[in-house]
Amino acid sequence: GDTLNYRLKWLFNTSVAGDIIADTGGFFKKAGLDVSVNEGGAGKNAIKELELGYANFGVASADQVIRALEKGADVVVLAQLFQVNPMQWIYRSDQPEIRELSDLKGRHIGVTFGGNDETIMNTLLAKAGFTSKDVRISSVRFDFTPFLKKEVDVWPVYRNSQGVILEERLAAEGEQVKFFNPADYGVAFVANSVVTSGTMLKKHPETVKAFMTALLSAWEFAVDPANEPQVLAQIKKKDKGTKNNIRQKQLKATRPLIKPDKGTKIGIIDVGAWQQTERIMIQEKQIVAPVDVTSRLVGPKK
Amino acid sequence: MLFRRIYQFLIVYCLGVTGLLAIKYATGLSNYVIPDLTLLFDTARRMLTGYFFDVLNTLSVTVLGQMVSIFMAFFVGIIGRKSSWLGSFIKVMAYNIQAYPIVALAPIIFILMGDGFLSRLLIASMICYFPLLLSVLGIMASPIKDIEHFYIATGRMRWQLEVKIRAFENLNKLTTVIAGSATLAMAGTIVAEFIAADQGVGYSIRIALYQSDLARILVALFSIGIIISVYQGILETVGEQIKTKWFAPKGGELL
Amino acid sequence: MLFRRIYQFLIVYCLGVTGLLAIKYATGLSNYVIPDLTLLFDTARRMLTGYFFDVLNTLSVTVLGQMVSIFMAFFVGIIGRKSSWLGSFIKVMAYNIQAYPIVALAPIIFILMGDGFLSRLLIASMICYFPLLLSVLGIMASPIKDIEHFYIATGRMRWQLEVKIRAFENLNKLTTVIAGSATLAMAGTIVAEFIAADQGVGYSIRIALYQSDLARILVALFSIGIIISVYQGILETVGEQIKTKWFAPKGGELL
Amino acid sequence: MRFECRDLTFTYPEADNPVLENLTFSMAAPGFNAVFGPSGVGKTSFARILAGGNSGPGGNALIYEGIATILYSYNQERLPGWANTGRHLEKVCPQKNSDLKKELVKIFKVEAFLGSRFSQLSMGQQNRMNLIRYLIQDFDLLILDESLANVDEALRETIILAIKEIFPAKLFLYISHNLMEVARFCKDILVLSRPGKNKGAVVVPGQNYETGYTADPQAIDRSMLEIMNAV
Amino acid sequence: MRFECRDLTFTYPEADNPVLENLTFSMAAPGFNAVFGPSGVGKTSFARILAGGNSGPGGNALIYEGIATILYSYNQERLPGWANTGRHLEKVCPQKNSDLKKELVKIFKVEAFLGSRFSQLSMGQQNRMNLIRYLIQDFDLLILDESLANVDEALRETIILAIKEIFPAKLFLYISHNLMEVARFCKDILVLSRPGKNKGAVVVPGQNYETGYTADPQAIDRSMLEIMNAV
Ligand SMILES: Nc1ncnc2c1ncn2[C@@H]1O[C@H](COP(=O)(O)OP(=O)(O)OP(=O)(O)O)[C@@H](O)[C@H]1O
Ligand SMILES: Nc1ncnc2c1ncn2[C@@H]1O[C@H](COP(=O)(O)OP(=O)(O)OP(=O)(O)O)[C@@H](O)[C@H]1O
Ligand SMILES: Cc1ncc(C[n+]2csc(CCO)c2C)c(N)n1
Ligand SMILES: [Mg+2]
Ligand SMILES: [Mg+2]
Repeated sequence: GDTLNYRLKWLFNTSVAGDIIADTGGFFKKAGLDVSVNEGGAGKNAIKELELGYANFGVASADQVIRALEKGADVVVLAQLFQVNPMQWIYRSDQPEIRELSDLKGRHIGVTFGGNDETIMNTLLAKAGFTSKDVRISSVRFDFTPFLKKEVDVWPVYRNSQGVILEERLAAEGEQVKFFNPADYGVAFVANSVVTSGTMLKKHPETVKAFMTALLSAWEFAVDPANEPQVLAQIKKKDKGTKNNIRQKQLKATRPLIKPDKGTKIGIIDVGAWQQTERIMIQEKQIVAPVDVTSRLVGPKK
Repeated sequence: MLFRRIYQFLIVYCLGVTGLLAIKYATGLSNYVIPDLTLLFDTARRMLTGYFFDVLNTLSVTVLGQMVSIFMAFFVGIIGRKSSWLGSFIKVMAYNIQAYPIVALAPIIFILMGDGFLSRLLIASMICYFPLLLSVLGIMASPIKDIEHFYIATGRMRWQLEVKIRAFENLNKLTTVIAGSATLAMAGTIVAEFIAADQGVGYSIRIALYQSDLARILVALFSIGIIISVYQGILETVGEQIKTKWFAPKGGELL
Repeated sequence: MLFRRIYQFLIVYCLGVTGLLAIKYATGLSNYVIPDLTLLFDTARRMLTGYFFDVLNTLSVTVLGQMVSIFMAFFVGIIGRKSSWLGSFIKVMAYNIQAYPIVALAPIIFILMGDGFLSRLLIASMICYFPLLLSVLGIMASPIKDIEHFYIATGRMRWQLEVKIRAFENLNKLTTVIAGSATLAMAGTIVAEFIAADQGVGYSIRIALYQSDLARILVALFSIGIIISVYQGILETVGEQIKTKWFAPKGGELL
Repeated sequence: MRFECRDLTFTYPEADNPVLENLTFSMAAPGFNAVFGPSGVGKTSFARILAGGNSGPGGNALIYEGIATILYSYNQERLPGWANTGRHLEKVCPQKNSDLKKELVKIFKVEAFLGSRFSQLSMGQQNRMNLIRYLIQDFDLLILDESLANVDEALRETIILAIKEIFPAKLFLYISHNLMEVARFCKDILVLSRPGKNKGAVVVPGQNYETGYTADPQAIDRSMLEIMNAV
Repeated sequence: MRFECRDLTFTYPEADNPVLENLTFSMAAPGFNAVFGPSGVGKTSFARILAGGNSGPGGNALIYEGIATILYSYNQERLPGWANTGRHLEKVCPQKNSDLKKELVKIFKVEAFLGSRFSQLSMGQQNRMNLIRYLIQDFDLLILDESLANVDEALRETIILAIKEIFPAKLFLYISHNLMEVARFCKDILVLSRPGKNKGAVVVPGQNYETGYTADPQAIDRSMLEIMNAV
C-alpha cells in the first residue's frame, strides 16, 4: 500500500534508537507496513506535517501538543516515549552540588528562551520562591561554547544525547560533571510522544494499531541490554559522525528514561504528568486557557 | 517616495498574507499551521509594540553594520581591484570567507568574541559586505580612459584619485547598491540575532519559531517590513539629494 | 589561475587555523573549545571523504541555484529598472522579500513545500539573487546615451536591445558579479541545508554544531573552501574566455 | 516644406543667462542648409531643441511645415560593440533602402572596415559609419552636428556632394566649424551669434555647389565675409 | 633637440595588414609641427605609439634627442565631474605655471565657464579646457590629436599663434584635418599615406606663420599642393 511517513522530532541519534530499529530492524515490515522514518530537527514540526499530509505519524513534545491543541489542531497522543524527561541541566562537579532547589541561588543558569527548558526552569524557580534577582539566567543556543568556556555554570542538555557527549568531552580533560534533573524536584514535564491526527485514528484504526505495536516492540528490542551490539550497529548506520563509545554510553543513558524499571510498559502515558504539564503551561502563560489535553491521550495510560 | 515605499510594502505584505489565507481555507488548515485573521490581529495587538521596538534595536545594529560593510567593501574592493598577486589574494580571501555560510562561522565568532553586540555587528557586516564588494570590485576594476589618461600621462595618478574617478562615474550604480544593501544589512543583523543574540527582532523570531507560532512571525515580518521601507526610503531620498545637490550633475540634458 | 586560487585558499585556511591555535594556546583553552592539531587531523581522517561528497552534493544545488538566481536577478532587474510605478513596485517587492531574513522564511517554505530538493533550491536562489539584482538594477538603470540615441530617435528601441546595450557596455562588472555570486549561491545552499535539509554539507555542519564539535566544522570548512575555489576558478576562466573570444573586445588598445 | 522659428528662448536649468534668446528666422526646405557660429554659441543646444520637436523644450516656438520626422546625429555617437559595423548597418537598414546603403558604403569609403568593431575604427571612420546609418532611415530633416568633424576634407566634400545629389528632397542642417566648406556647399546658413549681442539670427545664402561645380573664389569669399559679419 | 623614426612598423593584434609600415623620417625640434593624412591612415595610432616612448610598442624604432617628457592629448578626453573646470585646472597646475595658466585662460576664452562642470560645456569649450591643462604641464613634446577639432576657426588660429609664441622651445605635433591651417601655421608637416601605396612618409615644410603674419596666398597654395601630392 502507500508509504506511511513518520516524522521524528530530532536528528537520527541514539535517543531515537527504537525508531531506527523499527525501520532497519524490519519491525514495520514484519507488521506489513511500509514506513519511511524521517529525521526531525529545529525546522521540522511533526504536528504541522500531520495536518498538511506530509506525515502520518510523528514525534512531538508535550508542550508542542498542548500549543497545537490550543490553536485547534487535530492531534492525538498514541504513546509517551520518555517516562523521564531527558531535558536536564549539566554542571561541573567542582561546583557546589545542587541538592535542593535553593542551591540554585546565585547560579548562572542557561535556558533556551522559548524552549520547554525555559518553562521548566521558571516552574522550578517559582517553586523555590526565587525572583529573577536570585539567579542569573542566560540565553542558550544550540552550541555549548559558553558552558565549555565556563561562562555559564548550569547548562540545559538532553541527558542522553548532549549530556553524554559533554560528559565525555570534559572527562577527556579530567573534569567531572553532575546532572540536575527537574523530575527529582517534582516537576514532571512530559517530553517526546508519538502522535497522529484524529482523522487518521478514526479512518485507519487498524493501521494505527499495527504501527504502534511494531514501533513499541522495536523500542523494547532497542532498550534490551542483550541486543546492545545489534542496536548500536543499526544506529551507527544512521549516525555516522558519533564515536562508538559515545553511542554506547548514550544508549545506556537512554534506557532508564524510556523504561525506568522492568515493569514499565514502554509508551505508557502518564496522565498525571500530562495534567501537570498543562497546568504549568497555563501558569507560565504559555497558553491562555485549558485545552483538556487528557481527552487527546488515546494510547494506553498509567 | 517614502510614502510610496510604505504603501507598496503594505500591498506586498497583504498579498503574502492573502496567499497564505487562501492556502489555509482551500485545504482547511488549523490555526496552528496558518493563523486566521482574528488570531493574527490578536497577536498583533499583543506583540506589535514590542516587536516594533525590537526592530528599532535591530536597526541600530543594521545602520552601523551597513557602514562597516560599506567601508570593508571599499577597502577590499580597492585593494582587490588590481590583478596583481596581492590583489588576487585579497580577493580569494574575501571570497572564501564569504563562501563559508555564516551559520558555520558563527560558533568560531562566538568563541572569539562572545555573544554580545560585537558579534552581532560582525555577522551583520559579513553578510552585507560581500554583495557590496562584488559591485565595488566590478566598478573599481574598469578603467575610465578618457578621464584617467591625463592623470596617468602627467604622473598624477594616485589610487585615491583613481577610486574617486571610477566611483564618481558610477555614482548611479553605487547609490543603487548602497541603498539596496540596507536590506542586506537588516537581514544580516536578524540572522545574527537569530543564531546568537538575546536582543533584537531576530531573537524574537527565534522564540516564535521555537514555538512554531506563525502568527507571531508574520507580525514580526510586518514590523520589519515597515521599518525597512522607511529606512530605505530615507536612504534613497538622501542618495538622490547627494546626487543632485553635491555632485551637480548634467543638469538639463537635451538628449 | 585555477591553481593559484587553490593555493591561495590553502594560505587563507592555514592562516585561520593558525590564528585559532594561537588563541587556544595563548589563553589556555581546552581541546573541547578549540581542538589541537592532533584532534584536527584525526577528525579529518575520519570525516574528510564524507564531507567531500557532501560538498559535491551541495554544489549540484549551488550550480542550479546560481542559474535560477541569475535568471531572477535579470528578470526583476529588467522590469524594475524603470522608475515607473510598476518598476518601483517590483523593486519594493524584491527588496522586501530580501529584507526578511531567510531564517525566518525558511521554516514557512519548508513546511509548505516539504523538505525536498525544491526547498533547498528556492532558499539558495533567494539568498543569491539579491546581490545580483542590485548590480543588475544599477547597470540596467543607467542609460548609455551615445549608443542608445540612434535607436530611440529612429523608434527602434526595444527593451531587449536596451538591456543588451547596457549589459554589453558593463560586461566586466557583470562577469565579476556573476562569478562572485557563485560563493553566494554556495553559502545560500548551505544555509538552506543547515535549516532543514537532510543532505549536503550544511546538514553535516548542523550535526557538528549541535555537538559543538569545532574540529568537524573546521574540516567541513576545508572541503567547502577547496571545492568552491575550484568551481570559481573554472567560472572565471570561462568568463575570461567568453569576454575575449565571443565579444572580441577592443584588441590592442594603444592608450 | 518650410521651417520656422519664432521667438525661441532657452535657458539651461542652472544657468544665469539664456543660450538662445528670441531666436527668430525661417528657412525654406528642402536643401542642404547649415548652422554656423563660434564655439559655445549654442548650435548643439539649438539642434537638440529642434530634434525634440514641438513636444520638446522648444514647444510652439518651432513651426514645421511638411517636416514630420526629424533625426539628430552627432560626432560622438557609438555603435554597440557586440557585432561588426557591417552587421549593425544591415540590422538597421529598412528593406527598401538596401541599395541606398550599398551606394553610401561605397561613397563613404567604409567597405574596408565593415568587418571591424566600432571601437576599432579611427575617429573619421566612426563618423562616417554613424552617418550612414542615419541616412538610410526615413526622415524629413536630418541634423548633422559636427557629424563629419573628424573626416578629412577631401572625403567630406565627396560625401556632402553625394548627399545633396541623392537626397534632393530632404532638409539637412549641417553644423561645422569649417567656414569655407559651409560657404561653398550650403544653401542657407543660419548664423548664430552670442545672445546679448542682440544681433539675433541671420540667414546667409551660401554658394550651394553641386557635383561637378566650378568654384568661383570671389563668390565664395563674399559668402564667407557675409557669414563672418553675421557672427 | 631632434626626433627620428626608423623603420617603424605596427600592426593591430587582430588586423591583417599593418597600419604603419617601415615609417622612416626625422624632424628637427623645437617647432609647431603637424601630422597630416586622410581619415584612417594611422595618425592616431602613430601618435599613441610615439607617446608610449621607447618602452611602448614603438620600441627602438623611435629616437628622441633632447625629448624626455611626451604628452598626448586628444579631443575626446573628459575632466572629472565632481568639481567645476576652474577647480580642476587649479589642481593640476604646477605652482610655477600659475601665471601661464591665467594667460592661457584669457587667450583660450574660457573664463566664462571656469565655474561650470565639464559635462555642461560645448564641445569646443571642452576641447579648449582640456588643452589648457596639458599646456601648463612640463613637457618637451606635446601631441594634439584633433585636440582643437571642435573649436571655431578664428579662435583656433588665435590659440595656435599664442602657443607658438608662448612655447618657442617645445615640440608640438598637431593633428588636424584642416589643410589650410596646417599649411599656414606648421613648420614641418609629416604627411602619412596609406601603407601599401609604398610612398612612405614625407615631411613637407609649411609656412610656419607667427603672430602678426601677412598671408602669402600663393605660398600657402604651394604648401597645400605639396601636402596633397604627398598624401
Ligand atoms: N547641460 C548644460 N548646462 C548648462 N549649460 C550648458 C549645458 N550644455 C551646454 N551649456 C552651455 O550652453 C552654451 C552653448 O552650448 P552648445 O553645446 O550648444 O554650444 P555649441 O554652439 O554647440 O558649441 P561648440 O561649437 O563648441 O560645440 C555653452 O556656453 C555651454 O557652456
Ligand atoms: N584597436 C584597433 N584594432 C584594430 N584596428 C584598429 C584599431 N584602432 C584603429 N585601427 C585601424 O587602424 C587604422 C588607423 O586608425 P587611426 O585611428 O590611427 O587613424 P587616424 O589616422 O587617426 O584616422 P582619423 O583621422 O579618422 O582619426 C584604421 O583603419 C583603423 O580601423
Ligand atoms: C533528544 C533530543 N536531543 C536534542 C534535541 C535538540 N535540542 C532542542 S532544545 C536543545 C537545547 C536545550 O534546550 C537541544 C539541544 C532534541 N530536541 N531532542
Ligand atoms: Mg556643439
Ligand atoms: Mg585619429
